[in-house]
Amino acid sequence: ADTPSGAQSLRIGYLPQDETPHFAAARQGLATDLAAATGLEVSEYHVADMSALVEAMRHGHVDMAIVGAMGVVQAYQVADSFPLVAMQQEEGPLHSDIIVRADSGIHTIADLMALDAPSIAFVDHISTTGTLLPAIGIMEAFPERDLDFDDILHGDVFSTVVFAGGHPNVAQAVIQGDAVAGGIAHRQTAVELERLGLSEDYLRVIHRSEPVMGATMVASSSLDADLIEVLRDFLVGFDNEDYFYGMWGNRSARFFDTEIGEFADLFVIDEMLG
Amino acid sequence: MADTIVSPKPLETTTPPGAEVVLSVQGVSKTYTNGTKALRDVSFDVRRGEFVVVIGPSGSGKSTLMRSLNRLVDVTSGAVLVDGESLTKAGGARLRAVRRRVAMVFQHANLVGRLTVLQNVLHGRLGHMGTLAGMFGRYTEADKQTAVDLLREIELGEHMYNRAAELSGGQKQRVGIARAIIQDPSVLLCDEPIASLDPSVSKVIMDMIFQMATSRNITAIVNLHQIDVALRYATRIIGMHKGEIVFDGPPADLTAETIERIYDTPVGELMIGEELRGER
Amino acid sequence: MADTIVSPKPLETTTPPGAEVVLSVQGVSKTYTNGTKALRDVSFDVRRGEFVVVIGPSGSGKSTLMRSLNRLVDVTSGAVLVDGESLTKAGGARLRAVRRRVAMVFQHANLVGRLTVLQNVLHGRLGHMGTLAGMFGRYTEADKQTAVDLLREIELGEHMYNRAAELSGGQKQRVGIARAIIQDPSVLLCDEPIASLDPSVSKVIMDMIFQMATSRNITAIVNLHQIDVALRYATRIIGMHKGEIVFDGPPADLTAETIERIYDTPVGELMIGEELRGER
Amino acid sequence: MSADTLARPQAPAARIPLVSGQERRFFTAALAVIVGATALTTWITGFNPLAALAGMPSALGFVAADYLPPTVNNGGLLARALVETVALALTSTLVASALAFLAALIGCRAVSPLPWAAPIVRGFATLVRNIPDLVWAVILFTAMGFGFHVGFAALTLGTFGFLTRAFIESMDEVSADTTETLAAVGASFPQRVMQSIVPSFTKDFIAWFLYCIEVSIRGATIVGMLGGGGVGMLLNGELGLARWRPRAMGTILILAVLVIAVDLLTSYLRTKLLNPSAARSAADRSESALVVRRGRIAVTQRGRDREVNLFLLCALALSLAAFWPIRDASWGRLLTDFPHLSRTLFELASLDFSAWDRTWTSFLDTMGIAVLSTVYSAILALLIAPFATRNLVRNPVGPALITSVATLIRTIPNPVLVMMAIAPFGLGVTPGIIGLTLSSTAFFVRVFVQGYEDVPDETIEALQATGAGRVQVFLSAMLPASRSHMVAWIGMRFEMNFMGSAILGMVGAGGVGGVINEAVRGRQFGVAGVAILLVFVFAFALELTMAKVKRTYIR
Ligand SMILES: Nc1ncnc2c1ncn2[C@@H]1O[C@H](COP(=O)(O)OP(=O)(O)OP(=O)(O)O)[C@@H](O)[C@H]1O
Ligand SMILES: Nc1ncnc2c1ncn2[C@@H]1O[C@H](COP(=O)(O)OP(=O)(O)OP(=O)(O)O)[C@@H](O)[C@H]1O
Ligand SMILES: [Mg+2]
Ligand SMILES: [Mg+2]
Repeated sequence: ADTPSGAQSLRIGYLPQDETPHFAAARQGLATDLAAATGLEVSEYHVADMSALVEAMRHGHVDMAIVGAMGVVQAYQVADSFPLVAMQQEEGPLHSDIIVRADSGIHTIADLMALDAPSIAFVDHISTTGTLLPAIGIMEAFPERDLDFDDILHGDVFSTVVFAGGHPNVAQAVIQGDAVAGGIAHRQTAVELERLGLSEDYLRVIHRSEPVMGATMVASSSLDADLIEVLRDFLVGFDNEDYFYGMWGNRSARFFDTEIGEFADLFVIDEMLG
Repeated sequence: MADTIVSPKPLETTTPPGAEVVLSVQGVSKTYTNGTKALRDVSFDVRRGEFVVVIGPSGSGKSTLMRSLNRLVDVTSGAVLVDGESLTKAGGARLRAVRRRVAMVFQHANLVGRLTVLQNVLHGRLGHMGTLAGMFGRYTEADKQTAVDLLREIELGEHMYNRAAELSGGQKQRVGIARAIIQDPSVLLCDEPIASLDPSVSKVIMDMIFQMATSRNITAIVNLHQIDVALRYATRIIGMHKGEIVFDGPPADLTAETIERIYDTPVGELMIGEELRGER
Repeated sequence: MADTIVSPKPLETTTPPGAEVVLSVQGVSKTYTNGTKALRDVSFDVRRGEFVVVIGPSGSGKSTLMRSLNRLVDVTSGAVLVDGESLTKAGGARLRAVRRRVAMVFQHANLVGRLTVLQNVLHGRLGHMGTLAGMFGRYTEADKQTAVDLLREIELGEHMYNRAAELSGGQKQRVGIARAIIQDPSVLLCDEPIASLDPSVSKVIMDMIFQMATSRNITAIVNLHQIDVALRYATRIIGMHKGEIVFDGPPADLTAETIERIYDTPVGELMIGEELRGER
Repeated sequence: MSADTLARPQAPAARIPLVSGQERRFFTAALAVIVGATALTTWITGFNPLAALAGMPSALGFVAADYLPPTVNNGGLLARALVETVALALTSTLVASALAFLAALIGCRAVSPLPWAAPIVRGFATLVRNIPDLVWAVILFTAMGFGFHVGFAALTLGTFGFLTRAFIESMDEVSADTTETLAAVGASFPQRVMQSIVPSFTKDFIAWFLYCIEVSIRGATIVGMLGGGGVGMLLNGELGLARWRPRAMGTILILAVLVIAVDLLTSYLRTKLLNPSAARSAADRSESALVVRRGRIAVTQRGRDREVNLFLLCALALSLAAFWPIRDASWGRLLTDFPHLSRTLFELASLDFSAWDRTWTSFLDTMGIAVLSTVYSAILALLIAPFATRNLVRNPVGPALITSVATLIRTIPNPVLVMMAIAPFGLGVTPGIIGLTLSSTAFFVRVFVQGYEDVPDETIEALQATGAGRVQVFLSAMLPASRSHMVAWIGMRFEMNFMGSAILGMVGAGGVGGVINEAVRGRQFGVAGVAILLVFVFAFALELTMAKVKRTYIR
């Protein structure tokens, strides 16, 4: 959108999804339908990194983007954007897990921390479900130790911390023994086990977080207010199952209306990051 | 066959004393930064039309002398005058102007291997051109025609567009001579132009240098290792030893003793023609 | 001084016909992969004690001939026999054994610049040693002593521990000769050993090759560009032209016509000593 | 010489051409290819160089606002990460160079004991080399897990491919003569290796080893960003939040100081070790009496090569010691997990063309980034390099300044440069082109300067002797004389930029690397396989073409 208010075109940014069997064609589903519904020219950018995407939004190179929960906070804080719709799946809300191998003999976070050399795999430094929520789980398990993120991600709480770059990689790191435990979005575990041909109970969940917001479409505040309403209505009503299957491997997922208030917890976490 | 055996030398082996002095070397010394004294108080004058050959053992300073004559090395003390103009003090444009009058032929020709033969010959014109024209290789058609003619004269016409790197040693040297001649110099310096060429090629090169110099009335100064070759061409021989001139005179005066003094070696130990071995 | 002017040549310039044949070249041809015919049906025998000089213009195949005598190039057809044993068919250990009887001196000495002079000389012993000992330079004390003596003989005793790269051209060549001699060969091949050395150094090197070969009764085959040098040392001269032998005989038989045939150039056009210019 | 080239000068009115028709046609064709490729890729990518130039000031403004002032958050952590990254670089270079030396012995036709095996070794090295390190890293991380041991394997593999080619070329050059001489003596192959190749090769070996250490530090940083740990991982975290950027800048600056220190140290060592001063060797000449130690004649003087030997020893000791900081890595798993690699390779080989359209368009973007960044950086460097060349510029301050800025730019990992370019230039290929243009300009400046400084003094003197001025000498002698050197580097850098742009996608700038990254994360190995194959085929074709062009036209 050259002039945000009189937008002739809409630019959507995507991050790589960890569970995307047919991503390219699937995204096109949204672009085509959206173009047809709004009469706008819709173009897509694929950005491999959340901070790059937020950076692009901040400088007006992208109008809308699908990001994770932490990305919503970032986009709100620095890129003057707000959450428009969030994705919900039929089988229930999204959680964050800490997993270990079932044969490890570890059943609780306390068991894990009692090891001589406890190790853990996270997705990256700022993934909500793959890093921050599991870390908070550990902090809450030991309130007396007064831990912060730095202690867990870089300090000597763990003898080894692996940043695996993606959710399936975390599962793999635990399966292969690169780390004893791993932080991961809960639905991702099964995907990787299936790929590797392992049974579902090969891994054990030793901690599960409160439900969190999943993938969320954020939009720039500089978009025309009327257009924003048109977009929200379109997305809530959007029911192209190929798209949802392609993007999240689930035909029955849909977008739901959301607003910034629903992300309050995450602002607290962001505060804690320092 | 007897008619091919003519001495290339003009009959009078001494230069007309009346000819003007083209090059004057006045008390030149050179000490390299590492302390080597390569030249010690060397003085001599050269007149138009002389063909001077400098001989001396390895390290006696022949190359250093040559290179101080066009200021490729800066002398430590003393002065060099070309056509009466001091080379030692000149700088910038004036140095370039003096250098253009002193052409040089190197042992290995020192061509730019990746350029064509024609381009290498034309390099001799750079000193005559404005910087801008020289920058982009915009030689005048007249210069190009001269270069082409010169290449034909030295029988390299058909190699004009060959890369210089593709030529044989003798051919490269001929190009080096053409580059020097097209410079239209007063003095032609040649530093061991025939070292490591085979005998037939050596003859061609020496004849060419001799013929080019005499026909254009260019003063030549040539460093050589081969005493017999020196004797055949020189109108004057300068013998160097450890940075000093120990002989300076017509070839006829070069005795076996002098040769021994220059080379610090009994004549019997030198690889030179039999005719030089006894007293001459 | 007259007493220094002795011809190095032994008085009888032809080899005793009775001496055994050390090297036999039988109908050798070589065509390089690019199609150049460097040798065309070359045959000759060399007997013990001969000092053969090969002359010929650039590209006539002299180096190719040398290199086929120790199979640094594989000949296209024909055979080379060293002490009656075929070099052409040998492989592996047998090839190494034959090669060790044929030593070679190269134009640029080809020393390993980073090793000491002594180590370079000792390389000549590698063909006589076990692989492991040779790899780690574990030479016997006897070999080392021989090398030291040899270096003293050629007056490089004080440069023994210098890096080979630090030597002058003439000194390098002396080391190359010592490396060849310590190999204890039957045949010594020298490919233009004095090209680009100055006359006093050339003399030293040629004398050394001659003296080493005759005193040890080693057969020498030497490529040269300088005809006068060839005449001074050779007991036999082979003239090559375009890959063929066009002259093979004692130096005395080398006429001006023959030289012209070899170099394809009138004698007047060759840079050779005056004494060769007329009829001999 | 064909008749037509000879005929031309005779025609009175015609201008006399300076080069032959064949050469002119070659240059015309080469220029046409470059201009054509530039035009085509400009059209594909929509890159506007003028807009990029105009955007530079605001880009610097954004960078200054976001990244300055640099801060250091956790010094101890940073120090440990730096040590780990340097350790990874050192150990992988050591192992890779040892393996590459052995491979080069077999692969170098002039010295190989098994000439039939030479093409196989070269083929393997080519395969390894033409798949970018980062793709190897991603494959290895996926197949064998995470941690230093895998980062080590990926770096070692990449360095091995590069060094094998470099070693083969050096061996061809340095030891052909002396190896032949030892063959003539009757020495066996192992004897020739130890007595001729090893001593002749030490110099080049050290030069390449030092070069690879520098390159590997950058490589280890980027591999770290993907999961190899060390400073790259730290940097990745710091780039994650906008408010952490000054920390990232702090890390980059400290990394830059480290790289510049390594750079200075290596160039000092290079000159010191590789050209021992004349004064020293002259002094050596006096101490020359026969040395007998314990009844044995010494063949070398003690301390003769003290500096070189000391260096080799220190390098070996340091590289071995470098295993210490990363000792906890699961080294054993390099062996035990090796079978997993074959499964991943098998999965990659089960090609899946379902995402072909996207792969192909991304590939075109990658091409565009590679072509344009190479063209523009070569032009920039041609303009800048003369001012950094010491035998052209009298005042040494300019060259020193330009060189250090170039080194600083080369230190910043490409992905970070791209990230910096996103703010002013938006998403897509433009920031990729700008980022790579910057880093390869810095690279070209360095190698062009080296090329100019390597032109033999004799050639320069010959031109000076004609009375030519400095500019004339530069354009008539130095530029043409270093032309083949420059073309070789430009070709090599184009290959590097092609792979570099493929990599950028893996860290955020689109292109075919994005497809590979996304597909691997989505466990669609068949799709990744197609993309990798495309990259390999192109890189390989490029290498062959460059080799042919070099052989035929740029002797
Ligand atoms: N650039 C230099 N720096 C230091 N010393 C030098 C330099 N050039 C020459 N020398 C020394 O100066 C002396 C004279 O050298 P020069 O090259 O002039 O001798 P030359 O007579 O030309 O010898 P040759 O016949 O071997 O060419 C020698 O001792 C040489 O080592
Ligand atoms: N490796 C090679 N491949 C192809 N042709 C070659 C090779 N080596 C030599 N030649 C060619 O074979 C011919 C003979 O060359 P050779 O080197 O034997 O001559 P030469 O008499 O030693 O010459 P020079 O006096 O210049 O050393 C020449 O035409 C040369 O170009
Ligand atoms: Mg000299
Ligand atoms: Mg030869």
